[in-house]
Amino acid sequence: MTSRQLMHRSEVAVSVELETPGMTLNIGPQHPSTHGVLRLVAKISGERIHEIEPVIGYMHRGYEKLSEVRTYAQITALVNRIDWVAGFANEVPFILGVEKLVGVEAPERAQWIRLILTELARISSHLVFMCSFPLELGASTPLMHMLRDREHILELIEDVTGGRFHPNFNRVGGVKPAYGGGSKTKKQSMDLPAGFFKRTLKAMDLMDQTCEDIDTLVTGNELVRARTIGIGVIPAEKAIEYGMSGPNLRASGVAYDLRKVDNYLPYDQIDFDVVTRTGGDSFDRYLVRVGEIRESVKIIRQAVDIIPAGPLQAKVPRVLKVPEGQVYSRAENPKGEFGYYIVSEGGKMPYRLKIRSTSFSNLSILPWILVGQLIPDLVAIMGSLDFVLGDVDR
Amino acid sequence: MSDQPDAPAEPDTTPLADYAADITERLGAERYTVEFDTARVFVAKDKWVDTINEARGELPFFSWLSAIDWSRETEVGEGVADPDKLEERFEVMCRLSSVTDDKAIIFFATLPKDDATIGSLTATIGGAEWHEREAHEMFGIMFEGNENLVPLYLPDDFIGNPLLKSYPLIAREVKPWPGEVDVEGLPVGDDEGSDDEEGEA
Amino acid sequence: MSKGIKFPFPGLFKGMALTFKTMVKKAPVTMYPDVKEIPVPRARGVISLDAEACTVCMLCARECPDWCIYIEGHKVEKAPSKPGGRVRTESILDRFDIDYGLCMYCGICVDVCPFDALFWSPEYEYSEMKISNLLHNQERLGEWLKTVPEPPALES
Amino acid sequence: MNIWLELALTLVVMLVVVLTASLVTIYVELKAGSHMQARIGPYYAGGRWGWAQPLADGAKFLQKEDLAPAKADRPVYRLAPFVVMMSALGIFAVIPLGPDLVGAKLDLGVYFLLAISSFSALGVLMAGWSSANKYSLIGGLRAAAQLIAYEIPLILAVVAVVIQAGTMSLIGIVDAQQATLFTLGGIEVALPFILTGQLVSFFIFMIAAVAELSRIPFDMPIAESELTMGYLTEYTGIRFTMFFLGEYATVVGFSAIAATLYLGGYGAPFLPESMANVAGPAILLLKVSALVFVIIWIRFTWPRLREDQLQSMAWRWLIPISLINIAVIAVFKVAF
Repeated sequence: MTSRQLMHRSEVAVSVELETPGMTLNIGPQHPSTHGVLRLVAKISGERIHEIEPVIGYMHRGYEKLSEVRTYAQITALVNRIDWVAGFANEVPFILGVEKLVGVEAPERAQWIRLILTELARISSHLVFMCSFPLELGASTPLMHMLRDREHILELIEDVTGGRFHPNFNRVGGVKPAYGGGSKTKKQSMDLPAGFFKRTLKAMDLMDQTCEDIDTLVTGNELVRARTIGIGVIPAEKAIEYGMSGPNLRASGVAYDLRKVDNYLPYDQIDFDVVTRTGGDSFDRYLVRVGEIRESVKIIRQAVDIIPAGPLQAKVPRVLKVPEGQVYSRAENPKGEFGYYIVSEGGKMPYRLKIRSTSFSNLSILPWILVGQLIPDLVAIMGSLDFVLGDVDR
Repeated sequence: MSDQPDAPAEPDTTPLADYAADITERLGAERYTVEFDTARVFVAKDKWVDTINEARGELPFFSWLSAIDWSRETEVGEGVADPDKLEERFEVMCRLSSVTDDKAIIFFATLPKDDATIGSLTATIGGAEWHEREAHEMFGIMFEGNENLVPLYLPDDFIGNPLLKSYPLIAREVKPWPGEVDVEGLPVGDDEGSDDEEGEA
Repeated sequence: MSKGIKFPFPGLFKGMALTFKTMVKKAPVTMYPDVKEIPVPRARGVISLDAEACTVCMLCARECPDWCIYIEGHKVEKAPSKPGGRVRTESILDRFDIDYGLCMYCGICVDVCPFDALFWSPEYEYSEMKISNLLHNQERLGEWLKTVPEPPALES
Repeated sequence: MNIWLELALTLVVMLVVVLTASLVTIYVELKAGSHMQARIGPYYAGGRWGWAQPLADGAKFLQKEDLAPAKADRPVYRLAPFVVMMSALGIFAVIPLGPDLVGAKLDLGVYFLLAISSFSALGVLMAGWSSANKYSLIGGLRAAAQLIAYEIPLILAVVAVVIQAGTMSLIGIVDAQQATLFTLGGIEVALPFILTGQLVSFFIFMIAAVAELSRIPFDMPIAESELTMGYLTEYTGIRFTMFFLGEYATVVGFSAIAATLYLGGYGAPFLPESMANVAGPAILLLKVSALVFVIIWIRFTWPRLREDQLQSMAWRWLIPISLINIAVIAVFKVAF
C-alpha cells in the first residue's frame, strides 16, 4: 500500500519539511462533510495528510444478497434506493437489462418518458451537488437556493410517478400502470398527466435562471476559485484506472458518455454535447456538472417536442419468468456509469445481481488522491467527487 | 435488439461478436460467448492477471470486478435447482471497456471452491483494490498479491461470506412469509388461474 | 497559493447582489402545518383498502417486497346462484393489516391487485408516537378510501 | 456619587446593552440570513416573526447538561468561555455612545481596545487545547495563527487613524471627525475619517476584524465542514452559549469600533452639541447596524478561504498595504 502512496508527488514535498507525523485524525462516520457515514482515518502532520484509509460499509444494506430472494419487480423498487438523489436513473439500466433478457422492448413513448425522467433525475442530482459542494467550502446559501429550485424538478417527477425520490416507475416492457389490474381499472394507464409538458418547459426556463444563479453565486466567486482551481487534480489515466466515470471522468478530459456511446433510450435522436474539461481539478468537476445541467435542459426541451403518442406497455406475461442468461446493462447515471450484471437461471428471481454502483468506483480513488492534501482541500475534493453513501455501500 | 435466449452462443456477426472473437484469439483466451450485447471471454485462472493487463492496452477502463458463486446449496429464493447442475465453483469476472466507443469485454475465470485463489490486479489497476476486497469478504476468494484484504463493508469481527449461496438470509428465515398463511384457492373462473401455490416451492 | 486574490473581485459583489435580491423577495415557503401542501393526485401517501372488493387472493401479501401485509381469511359456502347449481365457496376477509413501519411505498401491491381493492391516497399525515400504531388495520385502511382522488387527466 | 455604586450601575447598564445588542444581532442574522437563502427563518417563537427565537435558543441551551470530555483539562476548559466573554464585554467599556455616555473615559482608549479584543485569542486557544479533541486542537491552533496574523494589519489600520486624529482617546477621535474641515456657502462641513483619507485603512480594518471574529470568509477555526465546529466542538449548554453570545457581542463591538474610528461614531453632521448625548446612541446604533448587516450579508454569500491563503493574504497584501497607507497618511498629516 505504501509504495503507491510514496509515488504521489506531494509526498516528496512533505518529506523535506520538518515532520511531526503520527496524529491520527478520525474523520467521520459522523462528520458534516462526509455526506453520511463515510469514515476516513487520516494520519496527519499539522493539517497535511500523510496516509489515509477510507472506511466504508456503515450503510451496507446487502442489496446484492437481497436481490437474490426478490422478484424482478421487487428489485426495481429496491434499486431506486441505491443512489437516492437520482432514483429514477438507477432503475433504467436494470429494467433495460431485464428487457434484454426477456426479449421485449418498451414502446417508443415509454422510452421517451424514461429519457425525460432520467434527465430530470440528472438535473436534480446535479442540483444536490450544487448544494453540497459550496457547502463544503463554507457557503451555505447555494444550498438553499438549489434546494428551492430542485423542488420544481421533484414536483415534475412526483407528478408523473407519485414519488419524489423513489419513483419505482419502470416495469419490464414499459412504465407502471396507474391502478392495478382489476376489471375496473385495468385500462388506467400511467401516462403523463395533463399539462405535464407545459409545466416541464416552464421548469426548464426556471433551470436556465438557476444556472445563472449558480454562476453568479459559485462559478464567478473568486474565493471558490481560489479554493478549488488546481486542487485534487486527477489525470485522465488515473481516473480510467480507478474506474471513475461520469462528470468526474469528463472533467479530466475524457469525453466518455454512455448516452453517446451506448445505444440505449432514444438519445441518438437528440442533439446534445458531451461536456468536458481538461484540468481534472475540483473546479473542473464542478464546471462539468453545471454544463450538464444546461445540456439536460436542452435534451428535455427537445424530447418534449419529439415524444410520440402511443402505448406505454409492451406485451409481457403476467407472471414474469426470465429465461436463462447473463446480461450486463449499464446507463449514464448522473454520477457516471451505473450497471447491473444480471445472472438469470430462469424463474422469477435472478440468481445473482452484481450492482456496479458509480460512487463506489468514484470513491476508490480516495486513498490516492487525498495523500498529501490539506484538510480543507480534503473536503473540497470530496465535495467535488459527488458521491452518495447509499451508492457506495449499496 | 436482443438475441433469443435459447440460442445464446450461436455465431453471429455483430461487431461486438467479431471483436470478442478477435480478442479471444489475440489474448489466447479459452473461449467467448456473446449474448444480449454482453461479450464474455473466459480465461484460464493462472493467466488471469497477464490477460487483463494485456487487454487493458486497448480496453483501458476498469469498470468492475466481482464474482459468482455457482453452488446451489440453498433453498432460499427459487429453490434447489436440479441436482445435476450442482457445481462447486466460483467465477471471477472483471469488466474492461474502451473509453471512446462501446467495446467492452467481461473477463471470466473459473475457480474451484476448495482452491479459491487468483492473482490480484492491484499492481497495475489501483481501482481493483476495493473490488477485490469486496469479492474477498463476500465470497472468501483470495487475491494473491493484494495485501490489504481486510473487510470493506462488514465489521471486523463478522464471520461468514454473505454472498455465498450457503449463507442464509436471516431476515427471510426468522419471519414467516405472510403470503403463506392462505391455503385457500382463488375464486374459480378468474383469470389468475391456480397461481396461488407458488413462491416457496 | 494566492492565485485569484486580486482586486476588485467582481464575483464576490455580484454574489452579494444576488443574496440581497433574494432577501427582499418573498420566500417560497409553505408554512406547514398552518398551510397544508396539497400533494399531486398520484402521490403515494397511504394505501387504502376497499374491503368489499377484496377476495383474499393473497397476491398483494405475496408480492410485497417487505412482507408487510398480513391477511387472514376463511371460507364459507355460498348457496348456488341458481337452484341446482354448483355450491360455490367464498372467501371472507378476517384481517387485513399493513405495517407502515415496514412499508417502503413501492406500490407493487396496488399494481398487482386484480380486484380493485387497493388504491393510493395522497394523504400523508399519519405519523404516530408509537411504532406499533403504524400497523393500520382493516377499518383504518378503509377510512383512507374516502381520500382517494379521481385519476388525473392524461397528456394526449 | 459612591464609586462602587457608579461602577455597579455602569456594569449593569453595559451588560444589558451588550446582551440586548447580541441577541438582536443573533435575531437579525437568523432572519436576514434566512431570507437571503429564500427561507423564512424563525416564525413561531414569541408570536410575530419569531422575535423571541434567540431567547428560546438561550433557554434551550441553559437547560442542557454542562458536559466536559473525560480527558479534558477541566479548569482550563471551564474558564475558556469566560475569557472570551470578558474580552467581548471589555470592548464596550470604552466605546463612547455620546460625549459623556461612556463606561470609562480612557486617554488610551484605542490601546485598551486593541489589547482587550485580542484577549479572546487566549480563550479560544484555551478552549481548543483543553477540549481533548483533535478537531478542537486544530481549530484552536488555526484561531491562534489567524488572530496573530490579523492583529498586525488591524493595529496598523488603527495607527493610521490615530496619526490623523492625533489622539488615542476614542472621544478625541470622534471629536476630530466633527471638526470643521471647510465651509461651503456658510455651512460648516465635517466629514468622518472614511471620507478624508482613511478609506483604505477602513477596508483593512474591516477585513482584519472579520478575520478576528472568525466569521466567513475567515471562519476556519470553526469551519463546520472541515473541523465539525473547531474549538466549539465539545462545548454544550451554558458554556456554548457564552461563546455564542461572546461571538455576537464581539461582532457588535468591532462594528462599534469601526463606526467610531471611521464613521464618526456618535456624531452626525449638523447635530447640535446639546443633543449629542441624547441622539448619540441612536446615531451610533445606526452606523453599527449597517456594519453588522454587511458582516452578516457576507456570511451568507461567500465561502471560506483556506488557512494558508488567509495567512498569505495577511502577510503579503494587507500588512504592506497598511504600512504604505500609514506612510501616506503621515505625509499628508505633516504636509497639511
